[in-house]
Parts: sequence; C-alpha cells; structure tokens
Amino acid sequence: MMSVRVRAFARFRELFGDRLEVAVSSPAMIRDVVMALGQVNADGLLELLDGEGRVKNSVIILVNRERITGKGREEHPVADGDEVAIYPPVAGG
Amino acid sequence: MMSVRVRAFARFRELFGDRLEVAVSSPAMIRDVVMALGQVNADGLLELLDGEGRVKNSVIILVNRERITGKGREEHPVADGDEVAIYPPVAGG
Amino acid sequence: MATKWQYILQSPVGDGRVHEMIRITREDFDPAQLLDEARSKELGALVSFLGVVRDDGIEGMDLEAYDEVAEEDLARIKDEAIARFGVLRVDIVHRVGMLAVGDNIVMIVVGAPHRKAAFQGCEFIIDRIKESVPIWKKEYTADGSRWVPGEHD
Amino acid sequence: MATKWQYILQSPVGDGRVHEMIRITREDFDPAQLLDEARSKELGALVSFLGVVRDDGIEGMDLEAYDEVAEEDLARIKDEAIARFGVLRVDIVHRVGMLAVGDNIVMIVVGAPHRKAAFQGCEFIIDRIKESVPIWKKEYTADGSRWVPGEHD
Repeated sequence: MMSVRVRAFARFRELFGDRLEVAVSSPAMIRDVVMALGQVNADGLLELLDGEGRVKNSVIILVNRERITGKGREEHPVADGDEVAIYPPVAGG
Repeated sequence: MMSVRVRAFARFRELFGDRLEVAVSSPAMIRDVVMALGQVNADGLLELLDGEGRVKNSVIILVNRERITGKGREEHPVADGDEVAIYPPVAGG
Repeated sequence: MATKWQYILQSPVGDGRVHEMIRITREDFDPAQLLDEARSKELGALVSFLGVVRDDGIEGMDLEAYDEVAEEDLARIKDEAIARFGVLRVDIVHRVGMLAVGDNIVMIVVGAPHRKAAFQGCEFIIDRIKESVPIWKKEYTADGSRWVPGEHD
Repeated sequence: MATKWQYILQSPVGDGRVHEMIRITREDFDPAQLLDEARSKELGALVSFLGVVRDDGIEGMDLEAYDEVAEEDLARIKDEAIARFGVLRVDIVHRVGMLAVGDNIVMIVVGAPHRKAAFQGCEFIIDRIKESVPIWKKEYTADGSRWVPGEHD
C-alpha cells in the first residue's frame, strides 16, 4: 500500500474535504485514487462519475500540480507521496 | 459681398491663423472660401490643393461644425456669418 | 493655439453620488480618482485606458483641439458606445496644451455589468477618438518640431 | 476554504523604482495605487481591468483558489501576454475569501508602448484567468448559496 495526498476544491472540497490522504495499493493510477474517495463519501464519488463509471470529463485532475488530460488519463500512474488534485471547472476573475 | 468666419487648426492654423474673417461674393460656396485663403497666404493655399487645383481629400472641411464630405463638397453653399473650419487628419488620443 | 476651454457633461448614474464626465481640459487629471469615482455596484467590470506621453526621443508635445466640435464628438462617441455595447458608464478626459514626457494625455473609463462590453466599449472609444475627433499633436524634439500624422491620413 | 497565501513576484521595470506584482491575496487592494504604480514613460498605453462583486441579488461571495497552481498559472499567463502581444508590464491581483457586493475581486494592469497591445494583453489575461486558473466562487443569497458555474463547464 502507498499513500497519496488528495486536494479537493469548491464543490469537491465540500464532498471530500480540502486535504486528505488516501491509501491505494502499489502500483496505482489516477482511477485508484478517485475510487478511494468513495470511502470518504460514497455519494460524493457518484458525482465524479458518468453513466459508464468513468470520471466525468468536467472533473479536472492534476498530479503534482500538472494537469492530466486525454482519454487515458485515468490510467496515469500515481506514486507514493504524490499530490492529486481534483476540481470542477474554474470560475475566477 | 459677405463675410465668413474661418477657423484653421494644426498645420493649417500655422499657415492661416486660427480665426479669421474672409470676404466672398454672394452666393458663395466652400471653394470660394478656400480660394480666399490665398490672399492670406498664397503658398499656404497651395498646400490645400491637389495637382488639378481641387481641395485635397485629406483636407477636412466643416461648415457650422458639420463635416462636409463627398465629391461635390467644394460646391456646398456657404452663407453670410457661417463658420468654416479646415483641418488636416486628426491625431488625438 | 487651442483656446482654454472646459466642458463637463453630467448625468446621474448608480446612486447619483458620482457623475460621469466628458471633458477636454488644459488641466491635468488624476487617473486614480477617475477610476475610483467610476466604481459602483452595478458595474461588475471597469476597463480603463490611460494614454501617456511616451519617451521615444521627444521633449514634449503640444496638443490642440477644435474644442466645441471635439466635445460634441466625444459625447456622440459615448452615446454610440452605450448603444452598441450596452455599457453603463463612460468617462472621457482629454488634455490639450503643452505636455512633457510622462504626462497624462487621455483617460477613458468604461463600466459595464460584464467584461466583454467594457473592453469593447473602451477600445471603441479610443479608436474613434483617434480617427475622428479634431485633436492634433505637435511633437518637440532637440532638432525641432513636427505634427504627428493622423492614423487616417 | 482556501488557505491564506500570498505570493509576490517582483521584477525590475523602467527605472527599477516600482515593481510588477502577481498576487493572490485575502487582503483588499487599491486599484488607484496599482494604476499609479504601473505608470512609466516607456508605457504610452495603460489598460486596466477591474472586476467588482456586482449587485445582482447576491449578498456576497466566497472565493477559493488552488493557490500554488493559480500563482504558477498567473505567472505563465503574464509571460504569454508578453510574448504574444509585446506588452512591457503586467500586474495581476486576485482576491480570495469572503467578499461583499461592491468589493474588488481582481485587477489587471497592462502597459505597452501602444494601445492595441495593451488592450489585447489585458483582455487575453482576464479571459485566460476565467477559463483556466483554479479559482472558484460561491455566491450567497437570501435563499442559500450556489457555486458559480465555470465559463468552460
């Protein structure tokens, strides 16, 4: 098992908290981290997923402050100690 | 004869003065007023005219603060006491 | 030389406390104050343009206007910006007279509920001023002077 | 809740007396001072955008940011504006925390030799902030609260 730091913002912060640690088995990918959030808030996890159980395109994901995009992003590797951030579309300015 | 007030700006002010009165025979048109400026400064008048002796398109002409444009503008009537303004392209802002 | 002339157009806006201004003036103006006074809680977006005498080798410039016509033009341009873009507040101050490098020339402040209208309105106004309002600049350098050619010569 | 965080990026500009600022802050800022400090004789054109909490039936809003990423994004957007439009000076201040109607949210000041670049740079920056910088707003009304949807939802 390894530990990943998760940061959530805006609506997702309300669902999961702003900073948390989740334990996932190694090797891990983004999908594992997102699914682990179901242990914090199972209903909250459903808000992140579409009808096929994939993470919605509107959910923005960063690993170590770098945005991860593209069809295969859920398979992007995550290492012990990484910071994974999730947030909804931005609305600043 | 009738009297027309002329106002000139920028380069044209330097040539003719900023406010002057010119006498033209009635009925008069813009062309008569412009040509009368030759009595104030004959060389200056040449700066207003193109190769065919027409008033250059770049010379802006207003009568009573209304801009007069178009091919026939030199034939636009001018009445006793009117204010005719001439100026080069603007460069404010 | 342009004659001394100053025109202030006032219309109530917002809570009626601070008034819009359309002015051609020989006096300096305070950009900070203009921006502050334009604020109101209806205006989610304020866009300002400040034109300054730039240090490109000149010693200064003399600005001249056909005051009465310039004022009418500014008021008409303001109305056009309101009609075209739905902006709610417009201030325009343009100086004439002798200015040194670094001096204020012109400031435009445009307020709107949203940013797009404020940007469009502000840029529209300065573009229209540069192409149509009877104001001229004569630049002075160590070697002499020259009239700045119009953008629409 | 966004953590308290403040970042100031400083780089010499003009005579080196006044420095540019890229900042996310819980403190209020003074638009007039920002505009004044941006002035220099190289900058013939200064365009500013000020965003204010607009009175459209809300009582206030709470702003939250992913501070570290937002700061990096603002610095990158500034560099992009410099590279794309040739602007010479960029200040960006964005607040987070609880704001009331009429409060300042964000200010961008862009200086360039000429107006076109200053307008393009300023509008580019606020557009990019709205579409990509991790900042969110929750609006509070008499009836409750709601997250403001992103422009690029």
